[in-house]
Amino acid sequence: MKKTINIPLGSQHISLLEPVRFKFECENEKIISVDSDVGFVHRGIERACTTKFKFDAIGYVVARVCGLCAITHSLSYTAAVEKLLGGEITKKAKYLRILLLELDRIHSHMLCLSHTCENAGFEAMFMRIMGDRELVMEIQELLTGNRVQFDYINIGGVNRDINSEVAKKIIENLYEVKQRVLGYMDEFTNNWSLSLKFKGIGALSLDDAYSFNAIGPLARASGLNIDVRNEIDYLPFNEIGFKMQTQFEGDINARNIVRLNEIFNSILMCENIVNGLPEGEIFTKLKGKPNGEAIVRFEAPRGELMYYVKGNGSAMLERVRIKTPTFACIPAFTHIFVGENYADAPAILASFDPCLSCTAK
Amino acid sequence: MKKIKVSLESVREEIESFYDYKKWHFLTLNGLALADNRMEVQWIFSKYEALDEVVVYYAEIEYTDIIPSIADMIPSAIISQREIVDMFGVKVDGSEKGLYLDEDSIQRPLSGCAI
Amino acid sequence: MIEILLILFAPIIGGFIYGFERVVRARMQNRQGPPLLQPFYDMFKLIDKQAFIVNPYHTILGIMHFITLWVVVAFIIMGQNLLYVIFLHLLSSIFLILAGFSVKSIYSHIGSNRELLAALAYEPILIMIAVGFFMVNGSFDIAVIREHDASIASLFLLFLAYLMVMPIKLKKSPFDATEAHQEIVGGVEIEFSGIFFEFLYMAKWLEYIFVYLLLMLFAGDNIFLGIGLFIGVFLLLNLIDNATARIKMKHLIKIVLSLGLTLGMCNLIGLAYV
Amino acid sequence: MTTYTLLIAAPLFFALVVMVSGVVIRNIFAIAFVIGLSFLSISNIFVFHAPTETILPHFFHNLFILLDGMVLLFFLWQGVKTKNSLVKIFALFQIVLYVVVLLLSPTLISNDVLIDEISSVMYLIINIVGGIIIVYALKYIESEEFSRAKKNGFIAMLFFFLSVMNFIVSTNNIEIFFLLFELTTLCSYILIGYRGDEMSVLNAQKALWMNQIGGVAILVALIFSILQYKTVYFDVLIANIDAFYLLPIVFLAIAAFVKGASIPFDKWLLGAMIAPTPVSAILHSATMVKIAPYLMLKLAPAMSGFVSLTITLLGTFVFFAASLLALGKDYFKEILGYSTIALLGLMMALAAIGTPEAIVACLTLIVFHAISKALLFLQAGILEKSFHLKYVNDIDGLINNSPLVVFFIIVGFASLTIPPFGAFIAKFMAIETIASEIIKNPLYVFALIFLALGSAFLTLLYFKVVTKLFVKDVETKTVDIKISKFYTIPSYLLLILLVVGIYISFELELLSSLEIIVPLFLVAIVPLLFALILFKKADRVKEYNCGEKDDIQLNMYYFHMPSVIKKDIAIIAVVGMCILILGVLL
Amino acid sequence: MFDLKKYRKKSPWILHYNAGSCNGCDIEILASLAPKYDLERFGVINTGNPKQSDIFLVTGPVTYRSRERLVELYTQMPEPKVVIAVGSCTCTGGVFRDMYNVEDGIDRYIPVDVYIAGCAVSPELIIDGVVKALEILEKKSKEMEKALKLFKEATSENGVINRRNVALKVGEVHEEN
Amino acid sequence: MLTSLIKAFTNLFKKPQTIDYPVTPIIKDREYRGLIEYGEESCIYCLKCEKACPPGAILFVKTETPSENEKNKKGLQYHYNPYLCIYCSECVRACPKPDEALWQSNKKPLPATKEGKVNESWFELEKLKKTE
Ligand code: NFV
Ligand code: SF4
Ligand code: SF4
Ligand code: SF4
Repeated sequence: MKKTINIPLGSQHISLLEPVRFKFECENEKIISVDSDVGFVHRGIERACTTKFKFDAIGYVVARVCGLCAITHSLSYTAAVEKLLGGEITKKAKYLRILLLELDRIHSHMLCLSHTCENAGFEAMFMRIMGDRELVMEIQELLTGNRVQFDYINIGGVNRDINSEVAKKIIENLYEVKQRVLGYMDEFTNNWSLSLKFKGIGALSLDDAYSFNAIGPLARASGLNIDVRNEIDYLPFNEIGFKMQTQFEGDINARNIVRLNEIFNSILMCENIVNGLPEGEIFTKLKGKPNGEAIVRFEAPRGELMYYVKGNGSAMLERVRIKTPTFACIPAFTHIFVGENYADAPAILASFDPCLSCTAK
Repeated sequence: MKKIKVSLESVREEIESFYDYKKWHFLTLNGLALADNRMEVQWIFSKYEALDEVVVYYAEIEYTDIIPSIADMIPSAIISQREIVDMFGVKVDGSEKGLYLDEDSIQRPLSGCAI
Repeated sequence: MIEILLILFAPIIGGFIYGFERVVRARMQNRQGPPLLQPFYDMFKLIDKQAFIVNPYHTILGIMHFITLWVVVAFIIMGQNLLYVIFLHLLSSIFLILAGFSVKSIYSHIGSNRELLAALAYEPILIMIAVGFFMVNGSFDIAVIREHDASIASLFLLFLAYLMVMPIKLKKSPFDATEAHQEIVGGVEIEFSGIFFEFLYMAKWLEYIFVYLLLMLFAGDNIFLGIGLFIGVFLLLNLIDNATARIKMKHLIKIVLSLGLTLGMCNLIGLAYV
Repeated sequence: MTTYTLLIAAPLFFALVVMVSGVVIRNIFAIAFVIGLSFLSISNIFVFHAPTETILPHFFHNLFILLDGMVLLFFLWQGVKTKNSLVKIFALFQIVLYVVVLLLSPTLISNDVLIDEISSVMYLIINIVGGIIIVYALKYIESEEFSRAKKNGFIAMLFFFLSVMNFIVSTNNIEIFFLLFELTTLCSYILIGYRGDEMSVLNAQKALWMNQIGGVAILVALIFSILQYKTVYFDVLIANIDAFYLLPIVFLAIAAFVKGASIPFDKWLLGAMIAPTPVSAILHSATMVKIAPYLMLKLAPAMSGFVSLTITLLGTFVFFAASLLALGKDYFKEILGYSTIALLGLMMALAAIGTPEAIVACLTLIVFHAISKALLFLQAGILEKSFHLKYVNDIDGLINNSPLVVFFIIVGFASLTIPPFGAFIAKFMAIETIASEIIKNPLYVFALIFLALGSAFLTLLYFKVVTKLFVKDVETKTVDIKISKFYTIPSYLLLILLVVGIYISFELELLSSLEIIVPLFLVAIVPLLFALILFKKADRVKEYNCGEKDDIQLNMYYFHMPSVIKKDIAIIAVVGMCILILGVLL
Repeated sequence: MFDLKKYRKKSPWILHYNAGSCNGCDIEILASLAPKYDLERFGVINTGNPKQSDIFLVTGPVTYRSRERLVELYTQMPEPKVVIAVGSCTCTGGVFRDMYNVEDGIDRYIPVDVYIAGCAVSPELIIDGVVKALEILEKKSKEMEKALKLFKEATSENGVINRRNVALKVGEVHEEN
Repeated sequence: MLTSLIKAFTNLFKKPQTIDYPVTPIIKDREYRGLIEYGEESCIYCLKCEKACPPGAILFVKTETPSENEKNKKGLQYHYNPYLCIYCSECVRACPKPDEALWQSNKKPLPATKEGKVNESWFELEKLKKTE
């Protein structure tokens, strides 16, 4: 006698931003097994990078892998090509790149937090965070001319300079954001209904985090010290006050706290950058065609992003391999779902902050 | 980036002896189309909390070869394996097709001989 | 005469309350919000739309839910037996639940299941409230209750229990797991469309009337207290709606049933001794 | 000859007739007999003016003692034969007690037969509903694989059962009552074990020993009664009752609890499911378990204060607990069984309260419960025979195959839950009585809570079944499956009874007319609309499934009842009964 | 006369489907529901349920996996309805034009009423588009929308509209042309 | 929870954050990356922009009536599809005469309707281009 229900979540579902398909097999509402399908957004960018676009345009194409971490994608690609071309970019360009990277992280984390809240049925919090997120969007728009797809990074540097007016605005807005985020911190730790929804739900133990190779906030919430910003040296993260944020419970709440702490850290970094921005050019022309292979990793908002680029000295590349954080975490996701309640599934899913367009490329 | 060449038969043993799940983490499985119907498979690892220590195990294979699965050692490899099956049309132990591609889309797009 | 008018216009008044609530909710979320008449715009639009049906039973049961709810409201306005009204209201929920079960749609099914469990949580409390009124006023008749003094003081614990029932009925957080848009896309109402959804939409307005009319009973013959209660509770509900997340069915039942029954029991025992 | 003698004697004769004839003739006879019995019981109502009282001749008493001895010895023999020690022990125990009773000769003599309003109502249920079930059984038993004689014996047994039941509700003598009580036990033992396979025999034995506890309780009550009040008659006992010596009443009440299969004695009624469905139907609706509330009603005037309260609490607790336990079940008949237990608990609680309103509520519940349960069990039988379904999880989309059965099932469940049907009226009145009782004694609050929770659980329970019936896809075609007339006509008859019941409750003004008409209209309009509006023209689309198109698997939530809960409930019930006895003793 | 049509404009409920976009436009749709732009003041509710929506917001060039879902959702929407293609890649394919797993824009599959350009579109553009769509919605009839060139004829058996499996495969398209 | 309650309550009496778009249109920031604009007179028809554009939103197609620019030897006509453009401004960076021949304005692209034939007309152009 079958007693299980199959509950689909996706591909179109109001709690999802992107098409992904989970099929939960549930006893009552308890999930006993999960079936996932993540390939809805596959567009074939990896191949297009080697057949359709020249290497200098790819920076803009890979940005369209994902709108949320567009900057990380173009940055990783650019860094890989710069590695192949040799040559050094100016310090100011590096700082500006970090600035945008961290701004992107702030807005992406805020989106994730608000979305988690909405999926937990807390509409007011969603509206609140989304409203405050506009502050970040505003400075991003000032800085790059667009709210989402920045197209800011170019091989050899960045596209736009920052002027003192914008710098002032950034400092102001970030201060404001910081105050608001302090408020969220209070809400996430003290709200009774949120703790029913978040505490102890969707937990990943440290050992599982190791064996599933979890990365990003997912891993850091379980106490696994992995943050690529700590492991690379092409950008001077350590100079400007980067600190790893970890929690130990591994549940939704821990992930949220990690994200909130990272927002604080990112705000600090941004302020440091704007205050101590070195003088200099923002763009250095790099000559030549990429030749050889390079692996570049960056910390995207969701974790480690890896680019493998192989060129053969012509304008067309031989291979661009994008390994995105969500992609690597999918096995961990399905593992976490088992044993949870279906009523929690949307919130758990949102707390992973999955990005399927990154996953499927 | 350190590249270590392995053969398909020995790759499981090499990885087993090298991989400590608390020290290393598996980045991804990468494929690369080479000339004359061959491809290169790379298993990429990186070390936790070390400055850019990336180790790449690679093997050159034919498209008809069967790549051994490492999903029992590294559960997260399963998804990369499915991807490489989809993208290159090679066979990986225990990984079926259909992560991204439908029946009627172009098959094995990244291999030299997409259809 | 005025009763008949009230009965006829009950859904419209409910619509106003609903529309007002949407504005208030938007304002609480720092937004401008829709116009006050938005529910009626929605209504006219829904009437105009093409209506899909899944199967006839589903549709008919949905309509019956609306009609029964209207009858319930009419019974309250006419001052019938309170206990009876509560059971009749259960009948209206039953129609809705059956409608949800009658389609082969998973979300509708889950919604119905949850609706059923929620009914399990609030029915006993409503019955206890009715008994409380009986003990204070000596009658189950709403007309009699309306003529007596405000009983909110002697039924204060039951009033608190009723405050927990209200969000369930009005689908407000933290007790809105039956609708749960983010999980089950509205639950029972998911397969309704066009004019048939309209009935469900209006049933929601009637639910507002039902809930607030019951609330007003606590004020007895004191109209000003009644209006004060209405405004106060309306604000309170919306504030809480904006300060809590949706909790799970499991917790809902546990909290509402245990807390509500204890409160009700204390109150009734207290009444018996006084 | 008075009607009651006919009512008692005629079925005995029918049983003999039915025994010997072939199928067609048997059926014709049986139907004729059933019609006759029904008319008799109805005419009894109209003839009835004042309570009939009769003192039976001495010869009958001796006959009864002889019969009693035989029955008890039969039980003992069965116990020895099947090596069931419990059966043996209780049989022996009863024999000893019975001898004691016979030795103590009572002094106060009264009528052996006393027929009052309650009996007349019981006649109606027993004969009409029971008769309808017999008609149904005629066809049902044909589809089983037994010898001709055994099949006829089955029908005969049912008639015999009716006779015993008719007698039991007419008697006033507790000794005779004991005999008849044992006879019903015997009947149920035979009927439950009818199939003769291992499970049936086991369950029959279970029924046997559990029901014998009731016998023991009656005998104990008899002894106390004779010792204190020097009588074996209900009316004398009740008239002379001393508020400080209620032991006989309490033990009789316990006997009622046993017959009513209240927790912790619920096992036997559930075990009875193994028997052919008409047996379950007749046990649950018209006969056997109805002895329990009947007995309570008889005792009601004698109860007061503590006893009344405890029994009310126990009854409502059983109502609550049984409906809770039922949630964990999947087997259709088992669900019905638990709901019977629950409602019996409620009936007994109502009887124990004993106010006129409560008694009316109790009677209404008895009547309507009989009709609804019979209706539902008949459907269960149809499901088993025509669709080969037993579990509620499997009756997916039955409406596509047989709208009629679905209609009956829904009416059956609806008549147990929603206004304006009798079960609802009873529940409604129960709450009202308990509410007015709380003012006197706040402990009744618990009864109220049990009642409120229990009725919510019951609603939930009924949905467990109803849910699955409706499911209809956009694409599924309806395929009508033919059902035999023998199955549908009894159901129709029961449906008519329901309507009559509503009419009567309307006449009696149990609820105001508005309160009956409006919901009746609302409920009745639905099937009408089903029939009339088919929305032929409306556009149809697939159900929303997140844009996907694979198959959906639906199920009602199920409730896993850990065995701890079962144990706890049983313990609470036992403790309650102990408190009852101890409290009276002190 | 009391014209119901004019109320369509006042209560547009939206359904959002991501047919393979990069997320950029999706988060902007979310942002336009958030306080600063607050689409709800036009009466917009994000229902997430095709059966109750009037406006279909689609983002992304249609990937192969999304095609059938797109069509399915589209057919489940009651008339009158409008479809808005949000973002450059939805209108024409954008950067993804000619990639192997996408079709260039959703108007290969469903009739699009409003195209909003931008990569990513900003919330103001979305509001512009929705306002435009409302004008179109008001004029629409309740006729079932005509099949596109990439549709096979929708089959309809006894009242059940069945447009499943009606999107042609890519190869078939070329054969037809 | 208390902070949320208070926040909600104070918000009730505050002016909402919502901007009144589109009733009072907001003027986009000067730096907004909007539509690409083309100055025909200054163009030297080097076609660098066409090559640089990732999605191919700029096309120079031969026409019968070319403009009177002596640099335009092949008789080309500039076409730009805002519905294909991803506003990356790569074309402007590639153009030898930025700000004169090609520049990025801060104008918002307008929503098009079915009548606009966004795709069909562009397909024609692409076909023309291919057949050249
Ligand atoms: N997964 C992912 Fe991304 C991030 N962060 C990645 O590179 O979002 Ni769309
Ligand atoms: S238009 Fe641009 S930003 Fe929007 S979804 Fe498409 S690629 Fe992403
Ligand atoms: S902005 Fe980018 S996409 Fe648009 S025309 Fe220029 S290069 Fe092409
Ligand atoms: S790159 Fe500039 S000058 Fe050259 S064709 Fe384009 S617009 Fe003209």
